[in-house]
Amino acid sequence: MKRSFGLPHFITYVLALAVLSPPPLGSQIKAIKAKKIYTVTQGVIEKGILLIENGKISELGPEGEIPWNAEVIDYSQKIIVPGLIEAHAARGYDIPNETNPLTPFVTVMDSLDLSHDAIKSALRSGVTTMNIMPGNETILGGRGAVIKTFGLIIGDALMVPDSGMKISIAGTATQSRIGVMAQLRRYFDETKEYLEKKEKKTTADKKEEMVSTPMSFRSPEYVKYESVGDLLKGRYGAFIYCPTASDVVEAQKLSEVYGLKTVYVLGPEAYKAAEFAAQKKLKVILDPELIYFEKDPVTEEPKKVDVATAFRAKGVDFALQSDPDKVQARTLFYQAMKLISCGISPEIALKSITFVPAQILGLDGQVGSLEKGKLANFVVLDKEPFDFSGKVEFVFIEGKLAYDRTKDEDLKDLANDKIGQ
Amino acid sequence: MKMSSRKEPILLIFFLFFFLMTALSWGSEEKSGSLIIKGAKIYTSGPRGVLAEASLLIEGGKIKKIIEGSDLPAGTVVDFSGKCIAPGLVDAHTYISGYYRLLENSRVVTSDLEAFAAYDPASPEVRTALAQGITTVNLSPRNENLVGGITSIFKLRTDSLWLPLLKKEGFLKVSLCKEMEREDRPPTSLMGAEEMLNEWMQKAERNEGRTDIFSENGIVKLAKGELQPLIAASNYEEINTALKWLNDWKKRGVIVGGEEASSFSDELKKNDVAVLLSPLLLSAPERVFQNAASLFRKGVRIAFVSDMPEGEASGLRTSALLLFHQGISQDEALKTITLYPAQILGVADSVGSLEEGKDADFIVFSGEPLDLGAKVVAVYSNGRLVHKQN
Amino acid sequence: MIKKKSGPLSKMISVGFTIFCFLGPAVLADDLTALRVGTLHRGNGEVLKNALVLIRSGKVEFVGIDSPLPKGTNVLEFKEGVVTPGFIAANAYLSVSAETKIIEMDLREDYTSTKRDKLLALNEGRSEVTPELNALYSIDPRSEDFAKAWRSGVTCLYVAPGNLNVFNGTGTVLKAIGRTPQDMVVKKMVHLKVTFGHEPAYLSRGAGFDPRLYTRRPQNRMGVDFIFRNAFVKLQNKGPIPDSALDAQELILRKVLRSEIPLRIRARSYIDIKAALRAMDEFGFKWILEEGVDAYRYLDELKSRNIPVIYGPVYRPEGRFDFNAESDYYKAQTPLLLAKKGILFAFQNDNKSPISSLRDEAIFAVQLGLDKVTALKALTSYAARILGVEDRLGTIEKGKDGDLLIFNGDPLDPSSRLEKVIIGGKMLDPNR
Amino acid sequence: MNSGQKTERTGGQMKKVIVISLRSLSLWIVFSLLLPLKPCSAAQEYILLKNAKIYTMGSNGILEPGMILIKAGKIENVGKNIDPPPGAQVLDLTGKTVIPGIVSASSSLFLSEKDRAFAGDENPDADILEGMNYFDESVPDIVRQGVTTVYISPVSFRTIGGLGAVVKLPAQERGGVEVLKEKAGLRLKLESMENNKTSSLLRLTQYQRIRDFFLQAQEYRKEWQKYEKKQSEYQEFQKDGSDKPKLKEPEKPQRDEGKEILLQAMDKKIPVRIEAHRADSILNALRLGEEFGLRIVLEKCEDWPKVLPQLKVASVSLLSNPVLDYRKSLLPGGAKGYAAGLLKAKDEDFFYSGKELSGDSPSTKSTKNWSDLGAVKIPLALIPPDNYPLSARYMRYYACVLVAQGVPEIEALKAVTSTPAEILGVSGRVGSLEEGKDADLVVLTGEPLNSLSKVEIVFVNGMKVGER
Repeated sequence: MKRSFGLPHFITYVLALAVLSPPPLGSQIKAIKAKKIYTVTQGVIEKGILLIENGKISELGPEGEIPWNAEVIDYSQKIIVPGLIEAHAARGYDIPNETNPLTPFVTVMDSLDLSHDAIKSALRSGVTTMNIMPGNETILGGRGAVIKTFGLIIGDALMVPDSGMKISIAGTATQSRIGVMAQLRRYFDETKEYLEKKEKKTTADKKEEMVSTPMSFRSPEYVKYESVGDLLKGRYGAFIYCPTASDVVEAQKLSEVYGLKTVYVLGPEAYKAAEFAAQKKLKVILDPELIYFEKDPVTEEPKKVDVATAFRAKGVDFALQSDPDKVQARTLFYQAMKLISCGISPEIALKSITFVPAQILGLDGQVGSLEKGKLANFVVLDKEPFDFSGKVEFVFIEGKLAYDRTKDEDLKDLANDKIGQ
Repeated sequence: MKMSSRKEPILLIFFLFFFLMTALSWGSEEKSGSLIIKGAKIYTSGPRGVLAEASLLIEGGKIKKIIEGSDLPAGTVVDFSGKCIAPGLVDAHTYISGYYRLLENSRVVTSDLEAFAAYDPASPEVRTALAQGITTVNLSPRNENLVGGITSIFKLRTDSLWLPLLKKEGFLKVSLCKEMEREDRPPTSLMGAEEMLNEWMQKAERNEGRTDIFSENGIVKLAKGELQPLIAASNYEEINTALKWLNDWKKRGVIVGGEEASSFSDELKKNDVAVLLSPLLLSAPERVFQNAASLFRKGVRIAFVSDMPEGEASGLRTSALLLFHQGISQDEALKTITLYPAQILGVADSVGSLEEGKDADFIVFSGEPLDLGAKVVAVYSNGRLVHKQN
Repeated sequence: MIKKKSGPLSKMISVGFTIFCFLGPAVLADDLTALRVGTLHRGNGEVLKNALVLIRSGKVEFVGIDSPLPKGTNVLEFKEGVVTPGFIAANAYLSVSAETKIIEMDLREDYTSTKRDKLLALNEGRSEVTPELNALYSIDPRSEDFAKAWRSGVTCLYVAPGNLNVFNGTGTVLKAIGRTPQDMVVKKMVHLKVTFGHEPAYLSRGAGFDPRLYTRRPQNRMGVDFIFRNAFVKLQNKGPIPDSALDAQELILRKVLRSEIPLRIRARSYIDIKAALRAMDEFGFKWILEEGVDAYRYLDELKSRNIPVIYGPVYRPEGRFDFNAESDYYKAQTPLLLAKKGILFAFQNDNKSPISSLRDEAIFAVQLGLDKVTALKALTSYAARILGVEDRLGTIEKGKDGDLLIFNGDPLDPSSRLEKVIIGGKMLDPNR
Repeated sequence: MNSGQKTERTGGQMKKVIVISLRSLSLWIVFSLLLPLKPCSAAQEYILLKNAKIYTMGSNGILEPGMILIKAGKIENVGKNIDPPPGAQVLDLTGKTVIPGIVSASSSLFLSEKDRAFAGDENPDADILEGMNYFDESVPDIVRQGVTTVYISPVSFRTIGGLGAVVKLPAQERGGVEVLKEKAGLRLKLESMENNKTSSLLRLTQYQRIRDFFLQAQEYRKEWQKYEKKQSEYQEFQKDGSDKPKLKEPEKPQRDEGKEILLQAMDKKIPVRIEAHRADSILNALRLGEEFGLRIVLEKCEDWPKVLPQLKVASVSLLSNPVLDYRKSLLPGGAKGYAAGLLKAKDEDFFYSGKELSGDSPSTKSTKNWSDLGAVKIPLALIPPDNYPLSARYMRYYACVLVAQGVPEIEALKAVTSTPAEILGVSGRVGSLEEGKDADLVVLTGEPLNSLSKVEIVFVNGMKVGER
């Protein structure tokens, strides 16, 4: 068990943010010429120009005059799309799951390794924002964090310290959903009582004109309940992992009872709940496995299900996940191409790896599309977005060049041309 | 040589015992002179079909005559008017009374073992079986061995220890099913099992009969064709392998298990391979019932078995009932637990149906034989009352 | 459940399956299928535009631009369609049995023990020299993996016993669809599968097997190598006795020495590849390198002895601990290097990547610089040549099997969809 | 005191109470979303069934011939002669019989394999409704056999299984689950199948474990009572003047849902369903019942004949099955093992069962005569013999077997209709054909307990669901 309390760390991180983040770029303006700019929300700009100031997009539009003091970068042969967003990624650290089923107090920030291959390869494939989450096995898995895929110290890369609580109602090898739900309800109720008690205490202290003594970080109660308390207060939402369709229904009921802001991390089998998701307007993240084989109950004959199309048919907006362990789902771009192969329009596909995940993470004000005032996170491609022979050439995060294919040592290593020549 | 010398005294004792028992039972046979079972609806399972109002004339444990109408000869009359009579059930594959004695763990191939050695007439399971109307069984070695041993076909009795064997050597039990694949000893896989079987057969052919150097007589008999294999195979691939093996060695055989046999109904029909279906459980999914039904419709010879004590003794009637609900006539459904198993076991000349000259094994039901609500009023074996409703 | 009530027969598994196999447009009534397609990759590099394909009774009758058609033949138009030969999995990892299909698992049984790993079940533990085995009859065509295979364009696969013995047995080339495995057979006794390296030794340490009752001999690479050579040496010592005097095992080994049956040696690390090369020099058999992770280190040797390579999986997750990786360092570029050297190669999947991802493997290779033409060849004609079935499969030519795939775009582009699969002239819809 | 306690639930719990009470409704909603219901027009107008032999398992006895008038899913009228109201849809069922929809007092429908194996432990408030797999494919099969109401039980090896619920089977092909009663029973397990083989020590520990649960619950109740007393004193003190010495507000004890459930069980609000097989376990169950004043419902308990006198004095109801025989479970892989073709024989199986299977096994010695139960007036309801969802399908056949064992037909029929309804506490709506009850009925081709007769039509809430 690692160090195990949230708030003090959060504070230290905030301090770190303040201290360690480099001084603002000041007046320096970058102007980027591009052949095409895919602003997911405002259509496509041919021969566009992108002005960046203080890491934000200050101007965006078709070719016009460029301020004299701007540093001009010419990508007029290249395509620009917003930085991709991974709405749920259980990687970037060593072990995704705690052995103890109830560990709401842990946070991935303690174990996050920004030099991890997973994060590197994410950046290589154009991901600029990642929501790192605990794995799917633990019931209350702990809190996740949204990071930029750039920077070596957490303070540098951190975007949202507590992006959400990871909950899994799938059940473990020896526990079914019934037991899990009971455990969750119990934990939540206890937390509620804890909150009340705390409330009463503070008010009582006020009444007694005493100096209200805040609960110590070290007190076991604090450790046990504080983070879930924040969840119930709505400081952050829940990411509930639902492998099957009926899990979705239960998770929705649970969130209703306790008023959680829930994002549903689905398994492939959950496609049956598409209509339910549409009715209840659920925020869903699809499983990396976009094609699901299941057996017909009557004839035992396997049938193929396009999970994405099932949800599209009901008009549900979804975010995609990638899984670097699987060749058929290794990057977000690849997943998007799979979508297109299922007959979904490229626009939707692009949206589901940029804007929708941003909405799900509640960051659509900052990232997810290229608009004036948003962060300048974008990917420079040499070909059209979903041309699979195309490459991610450069990745910019907050206006800074984060990735340059020509300087990518690991890639050279991975695909080594020297041997055999 | 020395083996036989070891055998002699045992054989002697066995013969003495056998003789004694025979004498006893003959005595008891004599007592029941000519018996008349009066006025009942009789499901003969034979050519005469269902007789609305008939009586059975029984002499010396055999059916002398089936009389329709009311003029009855003299004799002790038992009146069952208003009841239904069906032939005694034939259970073509069971471990009754000897489940744990029927498995020899020391070797994988134990083709010499004879199943009836494990039979215990005093076991309560025998009573349970008789109470369900099972009068003839084929006691089989278990599935854990590749070659389990030789099955024995005999009548169930509680009243005497004498074992009325219909066939001392029924089939040679060969197993290709999951139980046989063990990880702590070869064969660990289906293909390995088949290969191993082939090796044994080749060995047997090379030095057939010479028991001093080759002890597996069962396999020798199999190779000579004196015995037929009873192959336990329930999954698709197992049945496929079984069929292939039978073809390779040009043998006729019987498959027991057959959960997915319907995938091969054509081949089974063509090669005239009978299938002994493990009992249809009430908790089984529809397709298991359909499997049985389609086999039947395709004209494959099928029969249901009870697999006691793994299955229930009542499994036979339940299975037949479920077959009936698949749209097959009650008479035919009944035959899958009376006549057809008897035919498959090759004992149809004495049991399996109610005809002149056959053994007087029959059940008296208070209602239709396949109605689970019907009570078993009485069960007769060789014309003797072996179970009576209390 | 109105559907369910449509007569019990139609509900039968097998019948349902066969019916399903024969589903297709009414054109199949007279078994002539005529296709007019936008682009046609013949599989040997040739590309035809706006081509016409005629398939009669399962065989390709005509490929070309135009030919006289019998009256009333309606030609299926695929204007945008791109046609390739059916993909061939030169080595397929599948679970070959449909699992837990009889009744729900018994609650009293241990949860996992009821689900049996068929990959392991295809390993015969009796001896480490079992060349006479072949897995054909332990295959259940209704297994999900076959469905996955043809639905993802793999119309033909090579299925062999597992790889936990030194001599595992001979492999078979199967079509991906059929009622029984016998119907699916394209060619039997294709290769004799041999495993070098740690796998045969691995299980002898009692994993899965109970060491008290049953132990196996090889404990390490040397042991494996010894058993391998010993088998041949014993045979050679027997001298020139007639085949009839040999038993099944020896017969197969002799055929190997006569190079009638090539060996397929599964060797990952360069040590094993070296051992295989040495053995080849000693006994002079033909062999094929399977999975050769370190193949790139022996390009010249492989080329000079023209040994084909079945490489895969191309994609291995970065920074993940891969148990099977005996080689410390692999090159995703290997296909490219093999292609540059002009070595015959094909792709394969393994137990980590499903059979349905074979195309994705090829695409990955292309993204790392392999040219599409070669990649497509490796999926089709090369694989056919390695398996020795090039007379029937691998390319679209007159007289060959009518195994076609119809994509709605570039077959090696992940965003293009597999529209139709034609196996033996029967048109199937892979998306249902 | 429970009610007193409910009044001061925290807001969240209040909310929860409401939501739970609305759960059945919400489930309806869920399903109306998941799968659009068939037009309910059939349920709106009158349906008249006539000329059928009707087994109303209630006051009217057997009507031959009889008539049933259905309106809006309810039974409007049952009688010998009813003149059809205008616009009524009349079904002539000459030669057919009608029985109430069959009630299965236990089943593992709607449960995934895992839920069937490992329903929660340590938490009596584990609620089966939260484990339901709404997309269960086997439901239509079961409805077509005439089973319309089931008790979903958290079947598990665990000592404390959790809460079960009574559910009306869907009127649609899939979904449409209507919850008749939630918290319909708390499942305990005094001995899992395996324990027959093990020493009696394990059975004892299990018994003690359950006992401890209840003892703790009693402690918990005391704690709360003390608190409430203190609280009231404190309130008093708050009211009158403040010249007395200060009285501190008492500390509120930790609320525990699980214990709450146990308390409700001890107040006989929730029946306790105990699975016991051997005679000694059954006696243990009865002892528990006495000690904590529980409403005991015994599941399985094959050895009831040996403890008949004890059962008579203790007022329990019995859920059993004529084809149950727990010795089967001693075989490797259990009774289904062979059929499932999945078992691998394990050595320990051989060790134990050698003796267990020999003749002197308890259940073989005692010959069961099921009619004895009727004699001593112990309410008997039939349950499926095993944990497979589909085995709830043939409840009727189990009743048939009961008849074959010598129980009079009508009694046997009760055991699958009215009696289970009473035991489950839903007899107000299902289990018999009487005015005002749900129109769940099964039309058969012949006598209900002749297993050769087939199910023709099944009505649920006045809507045709299964029809041949």
